[in-house]
Parts: sequence; structure tokens; C-alpha cells
Amino acid sequence: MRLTCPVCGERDRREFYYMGDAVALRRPDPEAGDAVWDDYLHNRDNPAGVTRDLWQHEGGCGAWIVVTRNTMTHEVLETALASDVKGSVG
Amino acid sequence: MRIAGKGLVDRQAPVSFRFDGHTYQGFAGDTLASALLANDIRVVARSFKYHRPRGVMGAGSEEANALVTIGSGAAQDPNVRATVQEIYEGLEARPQNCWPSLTVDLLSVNDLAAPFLGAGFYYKTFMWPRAFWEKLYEPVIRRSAGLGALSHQHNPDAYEKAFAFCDLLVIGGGPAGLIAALTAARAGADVILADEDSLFGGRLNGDVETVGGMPGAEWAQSIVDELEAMPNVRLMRRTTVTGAYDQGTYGALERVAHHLADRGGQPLECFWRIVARRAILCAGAIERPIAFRNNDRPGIMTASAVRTYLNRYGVAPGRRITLFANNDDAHRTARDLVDAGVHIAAVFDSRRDVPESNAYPIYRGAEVCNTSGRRGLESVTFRTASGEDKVETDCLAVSGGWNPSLHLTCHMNGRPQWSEAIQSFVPVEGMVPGLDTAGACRGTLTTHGALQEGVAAAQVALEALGIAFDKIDIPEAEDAPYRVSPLWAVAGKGRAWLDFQNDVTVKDVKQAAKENFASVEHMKRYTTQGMSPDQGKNSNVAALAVLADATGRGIPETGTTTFRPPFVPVSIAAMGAGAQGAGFAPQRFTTSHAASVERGAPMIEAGLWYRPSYFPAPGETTWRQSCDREVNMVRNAVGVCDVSTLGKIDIQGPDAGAFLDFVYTNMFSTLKVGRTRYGLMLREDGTVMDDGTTARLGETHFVMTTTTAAAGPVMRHLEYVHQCLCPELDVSMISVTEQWAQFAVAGPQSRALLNALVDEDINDDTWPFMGCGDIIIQGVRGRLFRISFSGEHAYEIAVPSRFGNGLFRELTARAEALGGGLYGMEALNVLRIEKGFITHAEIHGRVTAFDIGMERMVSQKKDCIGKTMSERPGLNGPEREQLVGLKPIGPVKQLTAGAHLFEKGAAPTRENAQGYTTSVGFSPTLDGFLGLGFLRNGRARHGEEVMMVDHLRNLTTRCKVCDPVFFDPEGGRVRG
Amino acid sequence: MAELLAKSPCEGLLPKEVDGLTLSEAKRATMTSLSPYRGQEAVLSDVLKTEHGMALPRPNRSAGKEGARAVWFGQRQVMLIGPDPAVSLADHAALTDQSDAWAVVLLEGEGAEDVLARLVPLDLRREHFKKGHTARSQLQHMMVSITRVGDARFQIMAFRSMAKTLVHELEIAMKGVAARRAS
Amino acid sequence: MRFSGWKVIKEGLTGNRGWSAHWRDAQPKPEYDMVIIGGGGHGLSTAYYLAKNHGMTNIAVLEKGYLGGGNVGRNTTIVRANYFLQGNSEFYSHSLKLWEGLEEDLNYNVMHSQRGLINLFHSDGQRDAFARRGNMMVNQGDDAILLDRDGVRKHLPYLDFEQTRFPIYGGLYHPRGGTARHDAVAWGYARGASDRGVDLVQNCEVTGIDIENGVVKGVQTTRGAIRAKKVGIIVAGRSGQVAAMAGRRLPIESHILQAFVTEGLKPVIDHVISFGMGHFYISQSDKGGLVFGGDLDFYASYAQRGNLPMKEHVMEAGMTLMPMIGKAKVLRSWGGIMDMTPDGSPIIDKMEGIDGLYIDCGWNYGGFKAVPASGWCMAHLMATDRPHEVAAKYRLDRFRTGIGIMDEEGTGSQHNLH
Repeated sequence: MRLTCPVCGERDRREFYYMGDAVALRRPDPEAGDAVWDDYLHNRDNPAGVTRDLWQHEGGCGAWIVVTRNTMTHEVLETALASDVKGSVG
Repeated sequence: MRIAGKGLVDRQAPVSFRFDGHTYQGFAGDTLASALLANDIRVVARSFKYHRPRGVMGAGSEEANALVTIGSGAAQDPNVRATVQEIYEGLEARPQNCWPSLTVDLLSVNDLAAPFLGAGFYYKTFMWPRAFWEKLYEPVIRRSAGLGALSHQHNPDAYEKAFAFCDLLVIGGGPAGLIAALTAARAGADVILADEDSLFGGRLNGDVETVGGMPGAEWAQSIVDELEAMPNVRLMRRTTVTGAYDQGTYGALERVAHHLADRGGQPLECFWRIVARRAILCAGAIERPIAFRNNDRPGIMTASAVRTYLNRYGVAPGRRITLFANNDDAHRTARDLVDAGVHIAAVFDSRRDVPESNAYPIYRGAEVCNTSGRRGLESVTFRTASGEDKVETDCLAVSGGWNPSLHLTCHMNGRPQWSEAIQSFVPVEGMVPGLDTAGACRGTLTTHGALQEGVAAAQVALEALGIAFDKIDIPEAEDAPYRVSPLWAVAGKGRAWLDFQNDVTVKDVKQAAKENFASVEHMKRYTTQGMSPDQGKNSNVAALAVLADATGRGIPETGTTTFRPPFVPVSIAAMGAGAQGAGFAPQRFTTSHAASVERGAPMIEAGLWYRPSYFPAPGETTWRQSCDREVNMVRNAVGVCDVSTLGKIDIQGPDAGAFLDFVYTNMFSTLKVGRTRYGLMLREDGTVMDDGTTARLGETHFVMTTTTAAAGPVMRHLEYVHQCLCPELDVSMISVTEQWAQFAVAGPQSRALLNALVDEDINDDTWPFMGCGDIIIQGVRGRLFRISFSGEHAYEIAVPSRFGNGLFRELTARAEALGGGLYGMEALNVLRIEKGFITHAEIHGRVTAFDIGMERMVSQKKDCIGKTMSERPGLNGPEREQLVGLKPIGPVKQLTAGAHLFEKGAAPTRENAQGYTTSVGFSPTLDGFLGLGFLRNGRARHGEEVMMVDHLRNLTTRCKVCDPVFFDPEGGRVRG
Repeated sequence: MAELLAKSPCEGLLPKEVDGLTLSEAKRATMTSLSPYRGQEAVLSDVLKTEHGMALPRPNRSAGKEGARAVWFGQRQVMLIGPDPAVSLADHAALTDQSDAWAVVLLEGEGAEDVLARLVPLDLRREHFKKGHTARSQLQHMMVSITRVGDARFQIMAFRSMAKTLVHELEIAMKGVAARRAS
Repeated sequence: MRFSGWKVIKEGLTGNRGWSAHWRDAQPKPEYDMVIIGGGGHGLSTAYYLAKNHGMTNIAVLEKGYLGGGNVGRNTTIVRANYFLQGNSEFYSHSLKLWEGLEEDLNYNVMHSQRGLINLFHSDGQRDAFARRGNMMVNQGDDAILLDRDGVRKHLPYLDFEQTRFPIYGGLYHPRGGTARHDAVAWGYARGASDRGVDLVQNCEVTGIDIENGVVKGVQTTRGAIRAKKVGIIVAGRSGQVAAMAGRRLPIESHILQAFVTEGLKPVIDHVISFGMGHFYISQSDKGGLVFGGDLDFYASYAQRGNLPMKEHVMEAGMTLMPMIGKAKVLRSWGGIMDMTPDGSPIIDKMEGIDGLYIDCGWNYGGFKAVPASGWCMAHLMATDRPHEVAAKYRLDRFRTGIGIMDEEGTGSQHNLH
């Protein structure tokens, strides 16, 4: 498996660390309540299809990356720097 | 038997080798199989279950019968296909799965018991009495199962792994692959051409048909010569592409030195990770047998294998050969044999419309329905409309048609589709992105077709790569139609083999269907068909057809067959190359490593690091003596310990303080420059992630310390928090763990030691407790932190790592002069237990700030990672197990870590378990064992007596629950 | 007072020579990590140019030459190798001394790419990874920085504490390549 | 039909003509008391125990493919009861006891082989953690023995005790741990359930769950609508998709776990062994293949196949630990889809707010050995509407409340780290 790091280009999967759903970028307000926090930290859409998840190019430049990917085929549709994505969602 | 004038082997280069204890001769270019056949050796193996004698069946890597063991001693290599193993001078091969010998195998008694050993028999018996399974039935089954044996010794051979990159990977170097590679290479693409054979050419080497007017093998060689001269081509011989993976990654096994008597330092095998922008599969096809009664006798081979042995190796596998086929292609075998002067006794074809020949009798509409011969084929019985008859023969060439080698196209869950035309499965386009197919593997079974498709596939690839190409002339080649009429199993009594290796017969498949294992997956799992070393390459399609017949369905409705990597079995040593011994993970050495080893310190692993356990002094015979001395030394004089392995992270930027406030539970933006503060870090789920001290070296400059184990994870976490949660903060992190060698100097004499070493005057004003800053040490700019993990007046002193060794030796000498010295991990552990300081033994991933009594460190003035979730009801309160100290109070004085805690008098059961011990040590300071542990509602239970039970070490100790700080609870020493 | 003795990361481990391939330790140099502050990249680049003669390298590139080189080192990170950093750099970037953090070795000779192909999951073919190109990647299980500093010359940096493993892995690979060539 | 050695001999002598189907292939009826979605190990065992323990036979198991085609047919077949946290300890202990009587109970030889499991440790810290585990096992009434280095050497003399990267300090020996023939477990439960009247329906995919006013009414399938008073979702690997049919999100991320088998070899490994410094565990099947596995591929996936880095890592671990297996050749590798939860422990619970809907999911790595107890407890829950005492902690709401989180690995709420 290969992923395209927005900084380094296409690299072997072994250089990357995987964290999970990119929902992690949308951290709730501390006062949002336990259901919202439970959803944020635990519950997942877990799609059999296109998903967005968070990886770090740990064995490379260190960038955290949002990868848009298909969980059925492993096709990679898009990659973007997490800091850019976060910047755009606020 | 060798045939004069035939074959590509080098008759000028005789090679002697051993098989089954006898020495034989072959020629350079022979495989073990061809050389054995040349020597008229027929029985080379025994089957898996019935221990039936078996001979060579094919001529390729899919060989189901001729598996042998190569070599002896630690290097012995089991289950090697004789059809792939090239011979070399001194090669030693042995038969396997037989006892006492290949010819007399006692377990062939299984063959007589076959009626009781049908598909799945073991699910129905061996259940009584229960205890007999492990003691009797299973050991017997295990001993009789299995094929070859491992040596039971450490692998002595070198293996290697490598990466390669190319524009186009061509898998298989037959006519399609060669011309595809040539087309792409001439256009300038970076090409890798891999073939599992030692010789490129594929079937061309086993056939007599011409290509472009030349013998096929010569044409192949001419293409290889051209490719070899091109700088943009890498030819990989003896290299099997074993798997297709995501984004154009392929695994490939190169058998580097299996064919060499002298490897000259080369590895035995190399496992390649090939990244290809495009790939073309040109893997050819595999001829399939036909199932009929006793179709497994030595001497019964595939028709193409017989042809290959004749044309490539100059070997006739028999003197009176018969042929049984259902397609035109196979008749070429009879033709070639006759041309070479070998006697053809008869040709049986199940069809009526069959190619003519005057050279041998042809039986139309005929089926072979039985064979005989004790240790090899002696005769076959055949059936025609006019009844049964028998023909004497020592070799039967069988062809049930061809199955495309489409395996790689299925490696990403793709399913092939059924082709009525060739009565087999063919690949579906796009099953592996970027992989096209050409030639026989896509069902095109003529050389002309293969060449045409090879060029076409290359052109498709080049277009996708954006590389311009010129027209390429396709040489003239054989283009006879492949006519096949389905014949899977000849009707009749007795056992007809489908999966030769696993001894799965037509009966077994039918039996499975009858017992409702009617889906193909159930049938395979129930009968074990397709699970043998050939992975069903020889049997899957036929077994599916038999199952379809048994269940009254068509083949496509019955199911498809799928394939998983690897295409051929791959040794664990190849894919795991480099890891044997210490290679599994990098070793990390501190700058004081050599000095510690000189002192006789046993070095222990701490993650990837090595740290000294203790420093034995003359006369000390146990680690405890050393440890006690070292603890006393720190408490009474001064000790030195390398703490460089702790993670150190440089954090800089205008928002560094704000950032730290967010990742730590407590405030750091308020920390004064020149001061250090203990910090607690949570995961977002509210449990403790790590702890450590962070120093503020400047207004916008901090240095964070992590535990050794968490250095990597914390660095990743910080980057995560910054990049993913608060990228707006202007802050940057970089690890400085490696930059600084850092040593703890601890004990009442620590200040005296340092004052003699540095120019600056160290006192409580210049370096108060938790003070930090730059300092010059013998001309070297370093850093000094007044922090303590021992509870003593202590410092950590850091210098750039190149000076680490020098400073360590200097500190050691000075400490010893003051009555102190070095201390290791054991003493460090006792010192911190005495003080109730926690490590990852306590913060093991399930504890909260509340559990360790630090809930007040979670600042209420700000948000931080983990704060919200740490407030969940289940993470707080009296039900939680809380950190406590434990002291033995009864006659048993010993404590152990990993024991459980119970109320006094309670039975030591799970229901009664109230906690457990995490760290224990003998405190020479307090003259007794001390323990840290977690106890339900423990903070409210100080003074209570509990029972520590360690079933595993047979220990029950009465303990008093106390505060985890055993020594100097007021903390006077650290400030004094 | 005696000065503290300095030890290089690969002391006692290098040099190695196998069939025309050489592995040696780079000359000790000051190494400073530069992490530009927000929005300061352009200014930092100018200052770097003025003070040390090279602009801030783009990702996956190095600038300068032997003795004064700036090697891109990761997300918002450049390693200045050689000169002591000009004080004015600190106005625009976080500076961190890394002189002692890395073992720096040079692999040189025909077939150097083949040696690295046994250890590194990077496409280092000459036309794809040219002189001046650099990458952060892994060598076996070690994080490394690899820069092509000559036609057949690579600078490889790994954590100082891993110097022994680094040298060991490279030496095995060098021997492997040599053995293949000999056969 | 009762299976026995006598029967095998009798049939062998009479041409094996008397064997019949192991289970009945049923056509779905329009209505059942209960419907189990999922014909894997857990679904089949649930149906079996509903019938056997609770006398409920008007039930159907709906399987979209073939019975036992999920993780029960693609795992490394390890059976053990070596957990240390309350909740897991009693559950797996119960499961192991059921395993020990399974063959007699099912009259099916699932080849449960208690050959002993040894978890190796490589530091003092790991030893202490394993001691805690082993002590809990004994607290629970199970068996555990702490071996030192020499003790391990006696059992496993072929390990690399000298050169390996992470020296072996000792091992936690669990003599009752072992393996079983995975497919046979599914078939045995299928046969047992079918014999008791349960309808097993293959090639029947559930496409919707009918819920009216918070009450389950039945399911929609590719073979028509089926009414049912109670519906159990037991579809590890696809739990998220099926729960979504009921409008629920689960605390689950799906991951691939690869496993490997080599060509058949003469007996060489007699135990189940696990490495403590990198995921690697191995045993040898009765057929002679070395069966081994490692860690997840770590990225969410439903592809049932893995990639090279983890394959290599697993084999590297094997080579540093037991270099004698170097010349064993891997024949086949495959991937199972793991329901990974935030604490690595499973869920057997009612679906809060929907009467009659139950879920059994989140088995992480541990599903195979749990098959008997999972079915036992899920059956109890579905039949009585009360959790079974050994599965009472497998609640769905524990993540929200923080009460009873069972994080054996201590890696926290990141799903793929368990």
C-alpha cells in the first residue's frame, strides 16, 4: 500500500502511522455534553466504502494527513495536510 | 532416459548429485526432476494422507507430487519442488514423509484403511474418551501428517530483502512477457521482467514450434540478449512474483543461490518489494490432469510436462508412452515423442473429432478408466464404445486442458469468470488496478496470440504512462486453435485423485456434497482440497466441476475459485530477512554504554535502549547486594546515573506556553524562566498518558521530558495536537533526546560534586529546587536542572552527546571520591518506590489522575486534552482502585509485583479481588519490602490490613495500607 | 582543568570498504535545526541567503554544498549543516542545536543505490532522486535523512544512539551487493 | 445421526453410503420468534444455545453467504482464558469450560487441543504484568504457571535464547490453552442447532431492520421480509453496517488482521506460543502447517486482505524469536475483519431504545475462543432480557459513562491499538 504525502510524495505504507477517523479534527467544546463526547471519541460511521482518516507520515516528514480512501478496495482518492483541513473547518 | 540430440541441457557439463542415498549424474541445466527422470527414477515421494508412491507429475512450480528435502543439518530445506530445484555438483536431496524408506513406507497402511479415512472422517470420531485426544489421537495424527521436516535448529543461511521501482513490471518471461518487455523497453520505459525459471522463454523452451522462423528457445534468447543490453531493463531470473498488493506494490521471491554449490557470500533468497506504475501479467497457463481411477501412479504426468522433459531436458520419461487427452494441444506431445524416436503405445482422446496421425494408434471417444503398477505405472485400462481394454505403458501423459495462471489478478479480492470456450476461468479486467494480462494467463492459448497480446498490453501500459512508442513487428508463430471438450473425471469405481498432494479424490468431493458441504468454500474446507502446497493449482477447477456435477449445478453457479498470496510458497526467512538475532529492531546505546560495560554492569533492554541494571562491586555476589549498596550511596553520599534515554523535546515559539497548557493538565504558561515543573499529560479519554518535568529555558523556549517508553508516542501526540487540533498556534517541536547526554547526580553530596566540577557557584539561590539553566562544564556548554527522582537533593546535568562519555567518567570518578558512585536501574527503582514516585508500572494506561491522587493537578482554569472525559463518572470515585503504599506486617516479609490484594480473611478469588501490586522493592533505607499498588478506594483505607496473594509464586503476605510516599514524606531532603 | 573528551557517533565503527563501496563518517559539523515561525519562511530564506549563501530549500531538496548545506528535514524543518548559525536567524525561526543528535555517514561508490535499495523504501534511481534531492524516510526500522550529495554519493543521517545498527545494516547490504556483483 | 468411531467403521465397510447432511438448508419462513442475523460462529452458537438452554426453536439464522464464512473460518484458532480484568476474566473462563465439553455436547470433533499456551515476556516489567494476569487467572479458578527462562527452555528448547533482539525472561504458561479446528466449530454448532429445529438460511442477506415505535418487527432480506419479535445482530466485521439499518452508530472501527499458514511439516511446535515484543503468535495445526499471525494492518478496512509491511513484520518477529522456522514456507495468507472497540473488549447488550433488538459484536481479536460463551450469553440475554452474569459488563454504554471499561492493553480509546 502506498500513500501520497502532500509534502513528500508517494511513499510506502510502512512510513505511516494510522490513528483513525478524521472526525478527530472536530474536537467538541468541553461543555458539549457526554453524548457528544462519546460520539467524538468512540462511535464511528465506519463506512464500507469511502472514508476519511488520519495518518501521520511519522517515518518521513512528520506531517499529519487526512486521507480519503475506500475501505473496500484500498483505493486512495485524496490526501491533504491535516493542518490545512483543520484550518478550513475551523 | 536421455534422448540423444534433444534438449537445452549442457551435455558437456555433467553434474553429480545424490537422491535417497544414491549418487546420480545429470547435466548443467537439469532440474532435479529432469535428472531423476533421466536416471529412470520414478518414485520420488509419498502422498500426504495415504502415503501412496508418487512420481514427478509436472515440470513447473505448481508440482504437486515431487516434493523433496534438500540438504541436511541445520540448513535442511523441506518441501522443495524437484521440478524447480536445479541440480549442482554435490546437491543432496532426500525423499520425505516416508518411514523407514521411500520404497517401504509403513504408513502406506493408511491406503488400505482409506474407506475409513474419507473426507472429514476426523470430525466424526476420536471424541471418546475425552482425554485421549491430546494424549493419543492427536499425536498419532500429527506424526502421520505433515510432509517434510524442519531441522529444529536455528536457520544458518543468509536471506535478504530489497525494494525496486519501475514503470512497468512484466510478470512472466514467455512469449507474451518477452515481447511486452521489449515493446516497453524500446519505448524507453523502465522495465522489470521477472520469471520464476532460470531461463526466459516459458513454454517456448519446452516446445519445438518456431517463432519468427527460429526455434522458440532461440528466439527467446535473442530477445533476452537485446533486453540485457538495455540500461532501462532489469531482468530478474528465478524470481516469482508472489503477490499483488495495493497501489502497484508487488512481492517477489528471488531464489538467488539455491542452484549454486558455492554461493560466494550471496543470500539464499531475496524477497523483493517491487513498486510498478503498471504491470502486465504474462504468467502462462497450467495444464490440468483428468481424474480417473488410480491416476496418481508414478509415470502419470501432464502432457506438457512430458513434452518439456523431452524438448528442454532431452529426457523421455518412459519407453512406452501413452497419452490421454481431451484437446488438440496435447497431441503435440505424442508428435514430438515420435519425432524423437520414442515409442507411443496409444493415444486416447475423449473426443471423436481428433487430429490424425499415422505414427501411433489413436482411440477416439476413449477414456482411461484405471491403471496398474505397484511402484509405478505398468498399464492402463481404457474404455471405448466397444468396451474396456488394457495397454502396457510406463508413462501416461495426461491433459485435461489448460487453466490460465490468473492467480495474481485475484489477490485483491477479484473473482475470475468462466469461459466456455476454454472450459476454465479467465481474468476479469481491472481486478488489480494497473495490472493487465496477456497470453495464456488470460486464456489465449497460442503463441501467436500471446505475442499479439503482449504487444497490445505493453502499448496500453505505455499510453497510461505517457510514453510514446513505435510499432513493433510481431514475429510469425504457431496459431493452431486450442480445441477442448470438457472432461473432469472419468466415471467409475475406485479412487480418482483431484488434489494429489492432499489425497482428495472425486469420491471425497461427492461425499462432501452429500453431507451438505455444497458451497465450494465448504467443500474445500471439508475435504481440504486446494489447501495443499500447490494451493489447488492442479485441482481447483476440476474439483469445482465435480462439485457442480454432484450438486446438479453449472460450474459458474457453483462458484469461482479465488487465490490468495503468495502465488508460490515463500519461506519465512525470506520475508523476515534481516530480523534473525539482533536485526529485529535497532539497538540504541547511550554514550555511557562502554563505561558501564567496563564496570561489569549487566545491560538490560529498556525499549530499544540498553541501560545498566546495577554495578557489581568487588565481593558482591547477588544483584541485591549491589542494589542495596547503590541505594545507600545515594541516600548517604552521591550517586550518578545515566538518564539520557528519557525523551527530551524542544518546544519553541510564541505560543509554546499556551500549547503546553493544552497538552498538560496543569499550567505551564505561568512557569518562570529558569524553572522546571512536573507535568501530567492525559490522553483524550482521560487516562494518564505520561508524566515528566518541563523546563522553561526562555520566554518562548521549553524543554519537555518524557519517560523513556513514551518518548516516541508523546512526540507523535504533540504533533497531533498541534497539527490536527490547534494548527493556529505558532509553536514547533523537535526531539533533542539524542542531542543531550544527561546524568542524574543525586544525594547529599551532589552539590559538592558539581561545585567542584563547574565554575559557577551552585547554591540554593542560584539553583533552587526545580531551577534550571545553562552552565559551563569544563569548557563545554551544558544544562543543569535541579530535579530529583530519588527524593534526595539532586541534579540532572546535560552536555552535548559527544561529551557524554567524558562527563560520565568524570562524574563517576568524582562521585567515588566522595564515597558514592554509579547506580543502575534496580537502585533507581528502589529509590523512587521509597518516595512513591510513579512509572509506567503504575501509569499503565488504565489509570486516571484521580487514581494516582493527582486530580487536583487537572487545572480548572483551562481546557486540556483529556479533561472532559476524565470527568466521566466511572473514572472517579470510591469504586476506583487508587494508588497506595503497602508494607508487610506479618511473618512473611516479601512482596511481589503482579500479586492481587484482598480483604483480610477473604478467599483469594476473582470476586474478592480488590487491587494489585505494581512495583515492589527491598528498601535498605527502611529495612523492608515496600510496595506500590492499586486498591479499591485505597486512599480511604490507609492503616487497614490487607492480604497480598501471589498464587504463581506461592506467596501470601499480610500488608498494611499506607501512603505511597514511604520515605521523607515532608520532602525536606530534596530541598535541603 | 582537563577538557571533556569528545567522541564522534561512529567512532570505532567506520570507515568500511567493500568492493569499491565505501562507508565513512562525515566530518563533524555544527547542525542546527531551523523551524520558521509563522509567516517567516520568506524572510528566513533571505537571511539564510545573506548569512550562509543559500536560500531555504524546498521540501525534499537540499541547498548549498559540502561544508555549508541546508537540508530539508521535515514539516517546517530545515537542518543547517556546517556553519554556526547566524544570530539573526533566531528572529525568524526556532533554532535547535542538533550537532550531536545524528550520526552522519557517507555511502559512496558504484552500486550505492543498490545498497540502499536493500534497506530503504524509496525510489532512489538516479533520474528520480538526483543530486541535491533529499528525503526523510526509514532505513530498516530507523528514521533517517538521505541526501544524494554526489553522483554515487549519499549522506545518510540516523539517530546517534543507533549508529552501530546503522553501520551494521549498511555493511551487510554492501556485502550483499558486492557478492551479487562477483557472481 | 450420531457420530462415533463405530459409525465411521460401519460406514467405511459399507461404502460410506449412509452419511447424510450435517445440517438442513432451510427456506426462510415469513415469521419467527427470533431472527439471528449472521451465520458465523457466534450466530450459530447463539442459535444452538437458544434451542438447547432455552427451548426456543422457532428461530432462524440468516447468513448472507455460507455458514461459517466469516472470522470463524479465518483465524489462528487459539483458545485460551488468560484475561486479567474483571468482566473478561469470568467470561473467557466460562468459555473455556464450554470448550472443554464441546465435543461431547455437539457430538462433533472440533479437535479442541489443550496443548498449552505460553506467553513470553522480555523484561521485568512485562513479567510483573504477566504475573498480575496469571494471578487473576488463578483467582478465577483457571490455570497459570509463571515460567522463568529455564522453564521456558524446557518447553521450547528451539527458541533463540542467545542472539535474539529481546532476550526471553520467561513465560506465562496456561496449560489449558490451545487450539481448535476452526471450521468444525461452526459446522458443529450448525448441526446441533439444525438438529434442534433451528432454520439455517444461507445466501440470505439482511437489507433492513423493521422498527415501529421503538419496537422491532422483523427484517427485510434478499429473500423477502421476515417478521420476528426479537432480532439479534451477530455480524462481527459488518456490525456497523447492520447497526446502521437500525439507525445506530457503534463504537467500532473495522480492521484487518492477517493470518498465515505454511506448508505441512512434521511436528515441530507443540504449544501455542506468543512473543512479547511485537505481535507474533504461532501454533502447528494437526495437518502440520504452522499457523501464525500478528498485529492488525492498522488501517480501517473491509478488504479481507492485508499488505506487505505487516506480513514482513510478523515474519521478522518469527525469525528473531525462533529462527528454526526460517525454511517453513508460507502457503497462504488471509485477512479477517475485526470489530475493534475503544477498549478492546466486546459488547453483548440490548440496543438501548429499541425493544427486541440485541447486539453481540466488538470481539476485536478475541472472537474465536469466545464462540461458545458468546452464544451462551447472547442466548441468555435474548431469551430472558437479562444479561448473563459472566457477560454483564459487556455493556454498550460503558464508553459514555466510563464505568467498567476493560482495556487489557491499556492503550486507550484508539480503536486499532487493542
